[in-house]
Amino acid sequence: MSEKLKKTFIVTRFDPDKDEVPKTQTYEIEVEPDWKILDALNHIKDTVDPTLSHRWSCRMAVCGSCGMTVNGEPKLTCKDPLSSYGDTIEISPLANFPIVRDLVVELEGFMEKFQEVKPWIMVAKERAVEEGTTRQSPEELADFKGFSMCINCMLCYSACPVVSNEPEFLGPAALALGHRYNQDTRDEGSHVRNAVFRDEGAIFSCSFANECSEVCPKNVNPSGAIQQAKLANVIDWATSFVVKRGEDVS
Amino acid sequence: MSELRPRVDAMKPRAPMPTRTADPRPPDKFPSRGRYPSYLAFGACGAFLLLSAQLLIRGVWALGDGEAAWDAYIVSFGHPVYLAYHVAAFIGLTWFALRLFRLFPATQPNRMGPMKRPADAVLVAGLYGVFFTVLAVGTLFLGGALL
Amino acid sequence: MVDVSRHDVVIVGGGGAGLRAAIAASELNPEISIALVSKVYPMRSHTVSAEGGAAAIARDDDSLEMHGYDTVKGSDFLGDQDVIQYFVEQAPKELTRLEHWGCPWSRNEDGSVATRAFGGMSTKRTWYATDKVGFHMLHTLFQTSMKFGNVDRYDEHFVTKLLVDGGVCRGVAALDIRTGEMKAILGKAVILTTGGGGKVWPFTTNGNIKTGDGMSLAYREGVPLKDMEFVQYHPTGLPGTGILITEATRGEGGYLLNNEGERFLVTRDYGVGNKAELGPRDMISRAITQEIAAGRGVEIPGKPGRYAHLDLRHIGEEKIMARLPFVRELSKAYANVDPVHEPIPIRPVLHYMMGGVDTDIEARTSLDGLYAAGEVACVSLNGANRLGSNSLTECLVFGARAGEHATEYIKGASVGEEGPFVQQAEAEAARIDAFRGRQRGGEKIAKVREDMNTAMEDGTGVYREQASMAKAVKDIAELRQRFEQVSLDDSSKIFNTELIAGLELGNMLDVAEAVTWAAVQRKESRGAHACSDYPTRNDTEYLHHSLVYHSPEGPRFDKKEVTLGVWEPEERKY
Amino acid sequence: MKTLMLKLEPVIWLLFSGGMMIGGLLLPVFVLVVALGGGLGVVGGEALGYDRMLALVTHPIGSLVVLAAMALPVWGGAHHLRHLWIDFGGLGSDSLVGFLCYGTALASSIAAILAVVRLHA
Ligand SMILES: Cc1cc2nc3c(=O)[nH]c(=O)nc-3n(C[C@H](O)[C@H](O)[C@H](O)COP(=O)(O)OP(=O)(O)OC[C@H]3O[C@@H](n4cnc5c(N)ncnc54)[C@H](O)[C@@H]3O)c2cc1C
Ligand code: SF4
Ligand code: F3S
Ligand code: FES
Repeated sequence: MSEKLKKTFIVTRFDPDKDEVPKTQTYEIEVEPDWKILDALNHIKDTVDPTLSHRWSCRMAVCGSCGMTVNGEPKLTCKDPLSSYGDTIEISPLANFPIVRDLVVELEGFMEKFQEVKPWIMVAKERAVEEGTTRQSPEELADFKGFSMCINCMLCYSACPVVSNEPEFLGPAALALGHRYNQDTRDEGSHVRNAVFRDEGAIFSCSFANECSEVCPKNVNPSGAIQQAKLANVIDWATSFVVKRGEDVS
Repeated sequence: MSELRPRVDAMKPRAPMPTRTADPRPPDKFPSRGRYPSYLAFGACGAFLLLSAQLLIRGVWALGDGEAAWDAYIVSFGHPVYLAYHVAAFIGLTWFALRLFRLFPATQPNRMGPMKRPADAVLVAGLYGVFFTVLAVGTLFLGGALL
Repeated sequence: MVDVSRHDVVIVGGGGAGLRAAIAASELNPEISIALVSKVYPMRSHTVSAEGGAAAIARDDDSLEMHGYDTVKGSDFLGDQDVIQYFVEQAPKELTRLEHWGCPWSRNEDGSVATRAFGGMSTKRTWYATDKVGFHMLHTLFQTSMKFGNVDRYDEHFVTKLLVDGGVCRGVAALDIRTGEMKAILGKAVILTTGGGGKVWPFTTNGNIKTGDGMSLAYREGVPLKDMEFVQYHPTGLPGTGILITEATRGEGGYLLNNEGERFLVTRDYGVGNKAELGPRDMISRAITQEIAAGRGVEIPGKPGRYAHLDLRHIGEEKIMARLPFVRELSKAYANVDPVHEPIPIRPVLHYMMGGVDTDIEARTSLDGLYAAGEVACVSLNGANRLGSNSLTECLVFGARAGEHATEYIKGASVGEEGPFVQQAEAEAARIDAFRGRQRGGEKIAKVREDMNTAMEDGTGVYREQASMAKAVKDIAELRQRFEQVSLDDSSKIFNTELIAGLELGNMLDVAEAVTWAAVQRKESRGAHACSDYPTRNDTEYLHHSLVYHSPEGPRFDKKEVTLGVWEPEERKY
Repeated sequence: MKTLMLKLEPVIWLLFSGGMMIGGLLLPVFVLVVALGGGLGVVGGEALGYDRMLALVTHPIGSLVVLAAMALPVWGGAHHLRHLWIDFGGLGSDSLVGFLCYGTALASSIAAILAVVRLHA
């Protein structure tokens, strides 16, 4: 067995029944050198303090539940190695979200925004199974594939300065996913989505801080998606005065 | 600007929350940490865009007013305040342009027309090339050394 | 007083099977109200982690007959052949539907959907979206489900009990994790799609949420669990974490090597014939285990245990990035190995439960009003050994079947007298409150869980012995006693994850009981159940499904016929 | 005001992004040669002389270039400044600040157009 290292974790605690505002608690534990931040939290929960609450499941960077703030940066804790930090590590909930308890944040705000971008294939007439699969070239697939990689981990929301201030802003992940469908050759709903994007503050309030793409653990590039979506939106908006559109897609 | 708080309703759902929550926190140490200063400085360079474009307008306006007005316009730039501003503006605008061009590739779709998008590094190099060419050729031309 | 809400169909679970069921029910009848209850937000469900692909015939050189035969043979003839026939017929339709809903399947140059080779499949019939198939399928299903106005989601609600009275199931009692309050969610039919229970074992590809809850829920209401002894060890898990490296690595041409750099599946006889690395999982896992036992395992400095090497280097960086980018990301992040330049150390890891809640071909259980689909169920598609990439498709085919059948069923059904069901939910609320309030100082959840993990690893590994299985039966019984003494440190109602872990531990002990009980009864080796004392298959005595029933006096064992009729059992040799 | 601003966001954004590109490319040249070079007297009187400049700016291409360099960057600047204000928590006064920023930009672009048109008249 490899030798043990000692590290200090300063963890945000918040119990809505007892605490007016969040406070911190310090744990000093022995860790394995190849642990991730999440391993340390689970170790604390299992052996030191079972009252610590945090979300996690897959521990392989794909379910998106374990986003937290580590030494100030939004991180996917199951992928973030302990070895990249010093002896003291601060762990707090994701910024920009109301805090439910300890490291658990309120996600419903995102779920509402996500619903608004209509993240599904919209068509005027549903294709029948008997027609078989749609043809889509590898290039057409590549046009949106990257944006479909979002695991809804919310790191981008936590890093974006506009999210902090503009409640109507749909935010990086929701917009990237909306754009993903607009870019899909199988979809016919871009006019409907663009109208949603054009709503007050929904997309144009993004000031291209680019923080979202910097922190995204899955290289979704939401900042790029948003800028592309804005340009597409302007074109869609301009042509909407010339061409009348039926909005009978669903 | 003591401590910037996000709006408490920033990511709050419209539906009522079933339990009491603590207010959202701002991104850690906004605006001084990590890449935030660079982003905010980029936004602040908007002031250079606005002011320098307005000074250019003043110049073209002076051209319309006649030779004396134009000469006075050029002479006015000899004032130390203008000189200081323009040194800052030149540095600011150049940095602004370079940051913009560095981020630019991400904003481009996967395909540009029939072409696949070149690698990001290639695009950035291209844009930097354009910037410095425009700067060099523009300077020589405007400065009278070309043509 | 518990909060009561009323729906027509209540679906427990928001993974592949649950979401597919919700969409099927909603499409069949947009008027009905559907509750989708899940202990995590649906997109966190463990379907998200599936990497390799989903099987359905797609090419001209393939046929329903071939997919059926491969599946039957893979199952070591314990799969029900009517179920398998239905499955292979529906499979292409289901994957096509998913294509129409936007799943980003990888494509051939001509724009058709690409397929790859998979273990035990005789041709390329595994549809894929690079190596994040479950992720893309789950997100496609979840996002598609959002367009149906009649699906009411109960996210982060933990179902603790089925509401059953007079022999019918008419809803669930669910703990709202956020508030700590119990809710009675009533409906005329309930569909269980809660996934498997890999967390019963210590070294597993499964995530934290895979605790076999649905199996336990049904088991406690007297519904039998079927074929629980058959648990699949996947040949290639990363050291330490057990994170899966998909079989698609071998589908794309990867080799398995021992410490001498030898492709032992080719050079030695492990029964996989010229399929080599593309043999079925049970056989390959045994081969690796034997290589390690014979002293030909690979050592990793600083890590206990021995491994084999999965070598992808000859595939080349370009193809790895095009087909297996996630494998590269995982290997780098969790094993510190870049497969482009180094072989990946791996060993067999617990992956999948072939067994589960006994259902018929309509996804119905023996309890009126209760359906089950997906990994929680045992519709007998997989028999004694599942073929990789059949189970994602299974979630779609039988998730849809359950959703449709339940929608038909409720036409003639009513909740009836609500009182008894609500009372049960109230009693359940009291039980949970008592559990949460248990004095400190008793057994620790984490400790009991760890001991259960050890017992299961010792008793039900890749190879099993009668003696060790019998010991596991005893150990689990003892652990159940200890579980009664468990106490919590966290008495808060709000987002109490210790409470959830405690409830999950109770469920896992039910699953562990059924697995060990079924395992000791099967005195033969078939598929994933490799019993050292009885090394061969015994069709005269054991060509039957096993059923375990819960009873207050302890588990009761029974048998069920295997449906044959198309393919005759024969020796399983590749 | 706010409603109008939001209605016109697509246009404003287009002017803004165009303004960033054009301003970033062209304004440094102007600042370097005319403002600094002229101000310090390092660029010869001939080069920045009235006749040459008039000829340049009234040339069709020159007119277009100089118009772009004046009318677009003001939008780039205005939009940036408004967002900077929001980043520091100023969404509450967005109507006023937006009015000031975009009002300035609009007035400046009109002035820019007039300045060029006047030369051709
Ligand atoms: C790492 C990995 C890779 C895999 N790769 C493949 C592959 O390539 N091909 C293939 O065919 N198969 C693969 N499998 C198997 C396949 O992914 C699973 O069998 C399948 O996804 C199970 O789906 P499900 O819908 O049944 O359950 P899950 O996706 O596990 O969903 C279970 C749902 O039930 C909910 N739930 C559970 N308990 C409760 C409760 N008490 N109360 C409320 N809700 C509850 C959960 O919240 C969740 O939403 C893989 C499995 C793993 C672990
Ligand atoms: S865009 Fe990236 S950071 Fe944002 S939620 Fe998706 S995966 Fe996470
Ligand atoms: S960080 Fe925010 S401002 Fe835009 S580019 Fe990303 S959403
Ligand atoms: S635990 Fe799933 S992403 Fe970290």
